[in-house]
Amino acid sequence: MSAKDLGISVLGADARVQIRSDSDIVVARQKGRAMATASSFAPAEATLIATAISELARNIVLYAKTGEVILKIVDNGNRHGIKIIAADEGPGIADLDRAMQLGYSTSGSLGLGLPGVKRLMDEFEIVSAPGKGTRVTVLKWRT
Amino acid sequence: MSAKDLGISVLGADARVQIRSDSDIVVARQKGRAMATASSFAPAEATLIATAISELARNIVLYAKTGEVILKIVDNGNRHGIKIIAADEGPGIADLDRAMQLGYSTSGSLGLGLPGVKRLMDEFEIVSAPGKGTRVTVLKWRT
Amino acid sequence: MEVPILKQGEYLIASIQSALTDADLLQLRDVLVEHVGRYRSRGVIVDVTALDVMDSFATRTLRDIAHMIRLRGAETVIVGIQPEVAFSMVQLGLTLEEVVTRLDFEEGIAYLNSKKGASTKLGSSLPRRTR
Amino acid sequence: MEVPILKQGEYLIASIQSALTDADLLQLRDVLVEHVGRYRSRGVIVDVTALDVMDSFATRTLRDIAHMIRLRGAETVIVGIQPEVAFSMVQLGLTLEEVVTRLDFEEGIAYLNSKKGASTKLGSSLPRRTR
Ligand SMILES: Nc1ncnc2c1ncn2[C@@H]1O[C@H](COP(=O)(O)OP(=O)(O)O)[C@@H](O)[C@H]1O
Ligand SMILES: Nc1ncnc2c1ncn2[C@@H]1O[C@H](COP(=O)(O)OP(=O)(O)O)[C@@H](O)[C@H]1O
Repeated sequence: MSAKDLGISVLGADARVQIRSDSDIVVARQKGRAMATASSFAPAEATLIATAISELARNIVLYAKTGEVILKIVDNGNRHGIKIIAADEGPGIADLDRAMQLGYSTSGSLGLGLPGVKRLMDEFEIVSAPGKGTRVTVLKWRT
Repeated sequence: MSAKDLGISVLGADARVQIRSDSDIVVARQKGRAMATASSFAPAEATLIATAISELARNIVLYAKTGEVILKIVDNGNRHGIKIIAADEGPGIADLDRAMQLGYSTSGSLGLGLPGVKRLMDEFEIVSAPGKGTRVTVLKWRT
Repeated sequence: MEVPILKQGEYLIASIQSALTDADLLQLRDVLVEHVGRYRSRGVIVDVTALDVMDSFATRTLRDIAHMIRLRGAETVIVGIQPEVAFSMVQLGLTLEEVVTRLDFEEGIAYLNSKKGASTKLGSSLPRRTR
Repeated sequence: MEVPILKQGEYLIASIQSALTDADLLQLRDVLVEHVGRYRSRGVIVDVTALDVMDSFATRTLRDIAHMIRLRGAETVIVGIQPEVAFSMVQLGLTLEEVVTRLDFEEGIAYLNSKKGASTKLGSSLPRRTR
């Protein structure tokens, strides 16, 4: 589903952050916070957004090594939102249901990342196939 | 997947430790620490390796009575690692997902062994079938 | 981004000054655990006021720090978790169970002081920077 | 590998000298619990500085020792957990909750002394080996 199908238009330029190492995680989440703050998101919302970006970008570093985070300010006619796309061409996820389970982790970490990000955001979509990479798209509306 | 498939070559001789009793657990973990130290692993990493060997070897004694621990120093072209194989021909594990769960134990012990070893190591593989025994293969890269 | 660690009497104070990478957090863990032994510290305060997010990695590392320091015989208090940060932690499902948290630096010091006998009070000397 | 246990005043001191098998650890547990009764000890220090690993079995046994000794009316302090060992314990998910830990032998003695009235100080006599 593209932004156009939803009647959402993109405001301003996208930000793209290449993710290659743990310092790029910080760059991506700080960029997301700055964009959210510039679009008048409340501080608590901006922190939620930065935290979600941090989780998604870390999954790229951990599981796919490299990828990118794309950030867009969007508008659906009556409100603003921020859209975050975390995309990689890594190994992909074979069992998506399981990956979304609380506490499930293939790396021995907490396994709270994906279900937690879903809880933090208003919309959540994940597309992944083994060998084809992973693309997580999330959206948070400004309240 | 064999070491060859991964482009990993084995350096030097393997060490094999037969596991028959609790004193063999100590022999195996001390051998592992010595090999790690000789390959310039940091003390903290050598301790992680010895601890993982201790957990895997104890599972052999507890659940399969006898088996062996094989230790190899490996190289993937740009770094060294240590590979640990704990193999037995004991009763095997019927439900592997469950055995990997934190706190699951059929012997009333802590049930932290397998998930903990997975967290300690960089790569973890377990192959097991009821009546056919269990083989756990783990790898730790030198940082 | 190195985290400055100050020695103040029997305590160590790590005051995070900015966003930290995962590697920075692991380094903070290792240095604190080593310093607790070297300086025979009784308590450690980690001030996270300036930390931008507490995601799952940061939360896990802070919990590991507290547990490792406890195994070395000292207490850890995490201070300065901001309201927005607490909110996002709760939303993510992250808790810092078994880890002592206090509002701010003063409350953290008060907690550590309350854990030891009334006899040995925090000295009035200035904190010394250890790294 | 038998662990020597020294009697020092009201305390017992078990100083692990090397790697221990599971059977050695269980024997240490049984002997300590028995000695606490025989010598009417008030406190026990288990020094694990020389222990090579603290895996799930060792951690559980040390926790059991502390709990059993507590039921016999005495206190246990585990001292000497090294930074690498603390790290591997935390990575494995092992904590020694409800067990008192201190940096080293001196801190362990200080803890035990602090738990009893100021009246009964550690004697100046040399420790006696009990086994
Ligand atoms: N970008 C990705 N590429 C491949 N696998 C992933 C990716 N993101 C997540 N996963 C898989 O989904 C699992 C759950 O992820 P998550 O909930 O973030 O927990 P954690 O990262 O703590 O394991 C991971 O353990 C991993 O197997
Ligand atoms: N080598 C083995 N052979 C058969 N069963 C095993 C083996 N290793 C582990 N298991 C099974 O997996 C369970 C979980 O193992 P682990 O996580 O090490 O915990 P614990 O050993 O404390 O029970 C064990 O309780 C046992 O049922």
